Amino acid sequence: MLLSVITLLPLAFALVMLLLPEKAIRPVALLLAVVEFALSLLLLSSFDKGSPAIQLVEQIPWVPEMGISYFLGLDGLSLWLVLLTTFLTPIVVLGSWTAIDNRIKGFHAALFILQTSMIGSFLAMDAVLFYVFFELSLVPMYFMVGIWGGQRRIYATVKFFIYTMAGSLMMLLAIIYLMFACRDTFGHMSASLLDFYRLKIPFVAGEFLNPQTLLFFAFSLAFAIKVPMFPFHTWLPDAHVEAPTPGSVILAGVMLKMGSYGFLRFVIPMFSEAAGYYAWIFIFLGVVGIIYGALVAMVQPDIKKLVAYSSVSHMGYVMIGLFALNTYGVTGSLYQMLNHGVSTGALFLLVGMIYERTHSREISRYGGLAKALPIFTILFVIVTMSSIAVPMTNGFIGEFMILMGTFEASRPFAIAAVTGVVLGAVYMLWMVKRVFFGPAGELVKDEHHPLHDLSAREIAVMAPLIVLIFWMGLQPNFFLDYSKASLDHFVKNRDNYRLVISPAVPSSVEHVALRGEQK
Amino acid sequence: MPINPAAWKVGLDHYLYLSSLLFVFGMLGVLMRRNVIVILMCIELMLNAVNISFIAFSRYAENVNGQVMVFFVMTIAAAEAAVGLALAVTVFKKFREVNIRFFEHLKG
Amino acid sequence: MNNQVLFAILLLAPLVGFLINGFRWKSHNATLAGTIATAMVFISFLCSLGLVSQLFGANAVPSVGAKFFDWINVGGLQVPAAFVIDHISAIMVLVVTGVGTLIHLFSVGYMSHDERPAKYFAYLNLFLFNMLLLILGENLLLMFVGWEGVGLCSYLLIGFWFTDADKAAAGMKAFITNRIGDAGFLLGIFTLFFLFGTVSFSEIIARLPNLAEVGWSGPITLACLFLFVGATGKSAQIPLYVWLPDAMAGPTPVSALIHAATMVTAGVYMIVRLNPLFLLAPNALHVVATVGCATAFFAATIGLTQWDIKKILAYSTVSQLGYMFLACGVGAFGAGLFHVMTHAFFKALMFLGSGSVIHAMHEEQDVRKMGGLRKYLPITHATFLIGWLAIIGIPPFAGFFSKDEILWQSFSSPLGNKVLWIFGVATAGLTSFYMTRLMCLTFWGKSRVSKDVHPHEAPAVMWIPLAVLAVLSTVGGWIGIPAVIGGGDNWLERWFEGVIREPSAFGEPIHSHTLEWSAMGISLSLAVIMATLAYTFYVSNPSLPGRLTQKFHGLYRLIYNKYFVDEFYFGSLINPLVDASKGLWAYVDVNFIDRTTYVIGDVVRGVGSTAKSIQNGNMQQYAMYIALGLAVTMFLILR
Amino acid sequence: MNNPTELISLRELLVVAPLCAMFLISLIPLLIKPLLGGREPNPISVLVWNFLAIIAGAGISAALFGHSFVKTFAFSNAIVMDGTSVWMSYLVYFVTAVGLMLAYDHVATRGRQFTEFCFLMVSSACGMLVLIMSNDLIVTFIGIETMSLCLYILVAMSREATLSKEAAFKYFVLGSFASAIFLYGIALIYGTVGSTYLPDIATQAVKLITTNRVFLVGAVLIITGFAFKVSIFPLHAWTPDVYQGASTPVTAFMSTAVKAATFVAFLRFFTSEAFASSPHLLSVMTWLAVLTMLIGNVAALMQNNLKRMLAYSSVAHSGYAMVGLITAGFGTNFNAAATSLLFYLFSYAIMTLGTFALVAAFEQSENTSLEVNDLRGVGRRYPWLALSMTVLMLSLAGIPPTLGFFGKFFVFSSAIEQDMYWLAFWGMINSVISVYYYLRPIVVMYMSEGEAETLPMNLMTRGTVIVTALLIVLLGILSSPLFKMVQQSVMNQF
Repeated sequence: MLLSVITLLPLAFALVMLLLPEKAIRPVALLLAVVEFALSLLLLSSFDKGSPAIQLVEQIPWVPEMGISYFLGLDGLSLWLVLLTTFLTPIVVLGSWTAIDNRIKGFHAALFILQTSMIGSFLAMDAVLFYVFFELSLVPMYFMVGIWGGQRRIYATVKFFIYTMAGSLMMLLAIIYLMFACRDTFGHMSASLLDFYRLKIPFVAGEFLNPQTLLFFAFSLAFAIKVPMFPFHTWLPDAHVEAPTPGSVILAGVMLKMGSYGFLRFVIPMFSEAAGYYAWIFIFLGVVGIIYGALVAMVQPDIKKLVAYSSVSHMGYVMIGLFALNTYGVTGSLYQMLNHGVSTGALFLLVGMIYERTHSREISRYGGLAKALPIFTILFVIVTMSSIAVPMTNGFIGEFMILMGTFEASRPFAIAAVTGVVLGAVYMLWMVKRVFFGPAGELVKDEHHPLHDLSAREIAVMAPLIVLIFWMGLQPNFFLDYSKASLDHFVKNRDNYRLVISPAVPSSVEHVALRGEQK
Repeated sequence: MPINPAAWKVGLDHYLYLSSLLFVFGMLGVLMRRNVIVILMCIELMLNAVNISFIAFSRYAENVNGQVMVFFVMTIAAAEAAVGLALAVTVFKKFREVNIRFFEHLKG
Repeated sequence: MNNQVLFAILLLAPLVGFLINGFRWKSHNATLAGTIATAMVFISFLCSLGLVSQLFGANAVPSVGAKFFDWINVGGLQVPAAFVIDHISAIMVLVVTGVGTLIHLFSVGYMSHDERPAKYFAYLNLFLFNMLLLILGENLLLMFVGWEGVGLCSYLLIGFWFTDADKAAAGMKAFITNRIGDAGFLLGIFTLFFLFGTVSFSEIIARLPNLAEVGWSGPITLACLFLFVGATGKSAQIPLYVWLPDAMAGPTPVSALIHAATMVTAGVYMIVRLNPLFLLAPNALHVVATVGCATAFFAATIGLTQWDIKKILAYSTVSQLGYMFLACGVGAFGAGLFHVMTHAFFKALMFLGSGSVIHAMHEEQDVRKMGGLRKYLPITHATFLIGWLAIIGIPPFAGFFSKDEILWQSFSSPLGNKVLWIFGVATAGLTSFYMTRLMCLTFWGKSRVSKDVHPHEAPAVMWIPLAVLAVLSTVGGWIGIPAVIGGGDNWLERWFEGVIREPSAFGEPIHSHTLEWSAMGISLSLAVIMATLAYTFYVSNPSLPGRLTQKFHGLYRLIYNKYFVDEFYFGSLINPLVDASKGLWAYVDVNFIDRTTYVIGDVVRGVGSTAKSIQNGNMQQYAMYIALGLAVTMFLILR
Repeated sequence: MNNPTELISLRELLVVAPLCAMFLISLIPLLIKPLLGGREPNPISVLVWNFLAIIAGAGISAALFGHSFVKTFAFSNAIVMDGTSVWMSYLVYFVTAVGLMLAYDHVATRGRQFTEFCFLMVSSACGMLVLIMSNDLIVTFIGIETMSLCLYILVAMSREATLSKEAAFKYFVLGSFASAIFLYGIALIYGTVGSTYLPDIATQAVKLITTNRVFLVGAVLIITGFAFKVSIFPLHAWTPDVYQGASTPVTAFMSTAVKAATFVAFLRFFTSEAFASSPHLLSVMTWLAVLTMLIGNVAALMQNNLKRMLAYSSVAHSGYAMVGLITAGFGTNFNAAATSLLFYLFSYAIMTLGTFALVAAFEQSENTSLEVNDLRGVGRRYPWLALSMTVLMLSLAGIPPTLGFFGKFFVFSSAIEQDMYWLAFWGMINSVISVYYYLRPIVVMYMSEGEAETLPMNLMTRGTVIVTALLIVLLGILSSPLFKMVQQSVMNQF
């Protein structure tokens, strides 16, 4: 029950938003978002760290004729991503307090629909259900960018929509194929991941036209575009730059994770041979992404675009970690997903705050900001440190684990990836230097409207993120313990990955029901 | 020596050839003639061409259904003619024109 | 009080100081902020004394340690937050907290007029916290945490006066250069972890194989080289030394604490910590020795020509660090650490001295505008004099013993050789030359101070640390008096027994008192000669240098411009990289990937417009399509 | 027609009772009009009478055949009443009712001849019912003709002066052209099989298809006839012109009901597995389907006139439906494929009705041709309409969890089940292309500046838009029941 509540409550919130008067919306939205977060915290208590099984399962036949079911389940892989989503939403609401000034109703409604779709896609244990949420998430984001975005918002949002859609449709074909494969193997159609895992899909190493390879790439394409991996990343900078601050935060914070999570949940376990055989491609592209993203970020004239390209670089780390296919790499990737959500989200919020003051994101027009906005500067530098993975911040743990895993998997790639550590420092610090240090820039020394430092609200927005940055950096075990079982299971039994439904939940009944529908 | 009429065998295929010939003529007419009325007539021609093959088939298969159908077809043909002419008249009223090359406002 | 608590206080005191001052960063009250900060460091110093004392006496323990919590715990990687003080870290921790206290104290005076003293002291405390992590951390990862942490603080402190773009740039340069080293360090950690399945120093050392089964190269060598890359970054060795001279942009006490006494010696410390490992990688050791020796000489030459008092000291620091690596490279880890300590004393002393000079000269750093300051700044001069004697290696001052030990080892050790020794001695000569030059230009000779500047002696809060350091620079070396002189055996060597191994596996060191005496004599006399030479150059006969520079003009320009290394880096690495990145962005992203997608779109649109054009409104055309379609279909089906 | 001596029994009359009832009641207003001296009776009453007619038809078929899906034959098996007939006739009733409502609201159709208009629409619906229930080619032909003849006139019956007439005439000429071809096909089939009774054809086809070329020609001609009505490339050319020219209510009606009904007849013709044994036929039809989707989508991409864009999109959608048909005709699992096809028809009909209703709602006068850009500012001015339009567009584009998504999903899954990956692949490619132009109205409505002008009061039309949008979401999320019903209706029907 809990999972459904957490998933569908935001949808109800969206309706509430539509019915409320304009004035009441912001506070109520904040309240509801916080409530949702509080609810999601219950997951921690009701989650059994020890077992890799999927827990709190809810399974109701949805389209029994096709073996599709409304099938939610939680395990160590999805737990933190769900919490990340519920955690970021109130922050976004509070962060967009002044940034979003028109059509507040629609905005918050979209935000909550987005939340539902994101949580849903993290919790869905049924491929079609996952696909539904995965696609649904495009729509509100499309509106967010398209309505509240910047100058080239329409170009950006359409690009975003079509890129992602194009990728995911091939995945839909693959899903359908697997459903029929289930019918041929188990006698009944099924879109349940548990059955997908049990499938034996023929794989022929070396040649391309064999079921597993094709399916593997069909899924990978969808997720690689979402992540985004080089060379499918070009939608990201546009979408980020044009999106309003909250949009960028959600996009970078959570939606990109839906891609990497897809690799974690679908691609690698379902097509283990193909994943193992073609891992080098992804590690290679990941490394290219790290270096390429860093280099291109370095020369961006626009702060937000710089951060966007830094996302490309960071997600490159996530990818190589995943395809290192060992404990360190995968753990690191999962952790890096969360880090990236927190620190890049924070960066976008900060960029948004300064943009609200100066209405410019051009690095060259800033300078000496540290004197004008000390608090802002302190926060920004802290987040920067987390983003370039200075120890004792969250970034370090993830990056270290990933590089370690990559090193175990392949030395040359690891050595190549390590250069990213340097380049990351280069582009971030260079930007910090140009924006915050040196003599006051034209925007900063403008006497007529002096910049005022962060307001209490803005500090309240940043505070939780800053706390999390250090907490995750100093106590990674607290977070990783929840995922340990699942991750170990993931790595150890990669070659025939199975998930069981934790017996604590009496879902066998629904299973029977499902089977019954088949005849 | 004089040709013996009895030697002329007119088989099913002749009728079919005839009907297909007429049908093709009708088609060509629809494709080529510019005059609205002529086009209508060509359509009638096509329908009646089909009738020939119906009759022929039913005659040679000793099966009356074909002839029944011919009646259906004739009725429908009549209805079509009625509608067609009515439309032709309306169109002529609006456009003052019976050359179909003038009815090309809807395109692209 | 048990060690757990002592360690906790030792580590957390600076952190607390950082937090206190950090949260009142707006305050202008230098005295208060400084007192808090200094007190915190002093507390740490006391705690470390308390801990180190347990290594002495009748019931001495080999090491004291404390474990707080499990930091990272993934797969085989177990990283507890555990700390240890053994015979190696003991020296470092005492030096860092002791000298640290003094420098904090000095800063109270030095920063009294700054607008953000609280911020300054907060950073300083944060630095000490990280430095302590680096020193006390029981495993590579904790050391790395401190390692990067000190880098961060040096970044913040170098750029402390960030409104000056160059200072900010210097900070950035320092951090990034260090990052390059850190990347190497990371790789080193990985290699070691996958070799030994642990990152804890003690366990790694416990699991080391012996040289026979390792051979002279292999993964261990690789690991050592990776780690050494890290060391070159942090300890400013060729090729990554370039950040240190620029780092002088920071406040002078910072230069004293971070860029002379403590942080920059981290690389040496790390190698000493892992000496048994490095002893398994002789090739790596050769690299270390060579790089160290080269750096020592190279930096010394640059030091000859600089005019900025802090730059001169900076290059001398680089050069002295070279010595330390030379020592490590020849397997004389003890000597290396010994020099770390003495150098910490006298170099801190000299930096603070220069600080008080600069303070007196109202932020003037060019020695050409000084001279004859002896009479204005007696105390500073006196202390600086001791520092000078120490660094050019005049017995019985601290520098003499450590440097001489290094030189002798580089000569006698089985890993050493004559070339290293010759360069070492030469460097000693150069050192004494440019240091004397510095003395002359600053304190002696006739004053070139401009009229409107009125130098005055520093306040007590500033000269007391100088005095203390002067004493230390005098007696600091006596713990390592070599057997030859002391008659008795070397106390330091006994101290290091067990924690530092001898390079005995590579052969017997040369044992010959006559040789040792003569070597000592040579270097000493060379030092004296060069000193007198410098004196004649810059006091008795000031016109001489000018003529010389005229004579060897090309060489002079080369050296004066630091061999154009920075220009080389910018010209050949950084600018090309930036341009390349711009190219990537413009061509790969915009012109290739996006263009491809556009092309697809255009193709679709093209098809669309054809589909539009065949829809030309002519119904007979449409009928024709039907007929054609029919015909084609027929053909395809009946074929 | 076997056993001509048998008299027409009541049971047989019952089979056609719904359509008779509907037809007869729809005559009433037509009779009232002369009694009023040729004066147009109150449109409301006309509407009510015709609704009565529809309700009667629907009610009777529900009462008689709704409960059980047994096959009932009539008129020497020329007409069959089975689950499919029942279900699709419901669809036809629904569409007709909506069509009437739109017509009532719309300026172009409501006027002096509203009575005749409604009558023609209903009788066209009767033709569709015949088409749906036909089990004999000649009946199919009659159904098609009844349907089309009424439509020709309906298209012409618009206040709008020129375009509608042109459209009507084009539609007429091409339509009769196609039906002539269709009829020729019937003749050839009759000649080869000796009967036009579909089951006979199905049984005969098995051997004829390989041996007798005349039969194959006949089959191709018949397929052509059907293909024209459902506007398959290259027989689609009339669609955009006619859809644009016709008054929007008529467009809504014909774009949905005609396609649905014709596809059902098409399906019945395709029942026999025999066609599978002609490989060329499969490949050709596959190509036709792919090209239809492609042409429809890429052409729609270039349109600015909303109606025309939707017309092309409907072409594309018949391509998707074609996929279902092909899988039904050539696949092994007929029921699944047929189900997916019928389900797709349902979803398509609802979506298209909604969109055209929205177009109708925004048409100021009979002469307005609505450009996509005319939707500016609708997002602010008419939030609910805009929201519904968004839902409709997303559904047409196949974004989950709308009905459109599940329609596509089922069709493509049946294609994949038959290993027709090629078809499915192209379907997906086309969905991507289509997304682009389906997003355009949304972009215009919400994201571009401008003020929407005030709409005429057309409650029923707006109601239609919103209700269809709701249906799409609800039936999308609860697609299972609908699917199950369609499935049962198809079960062992063919």
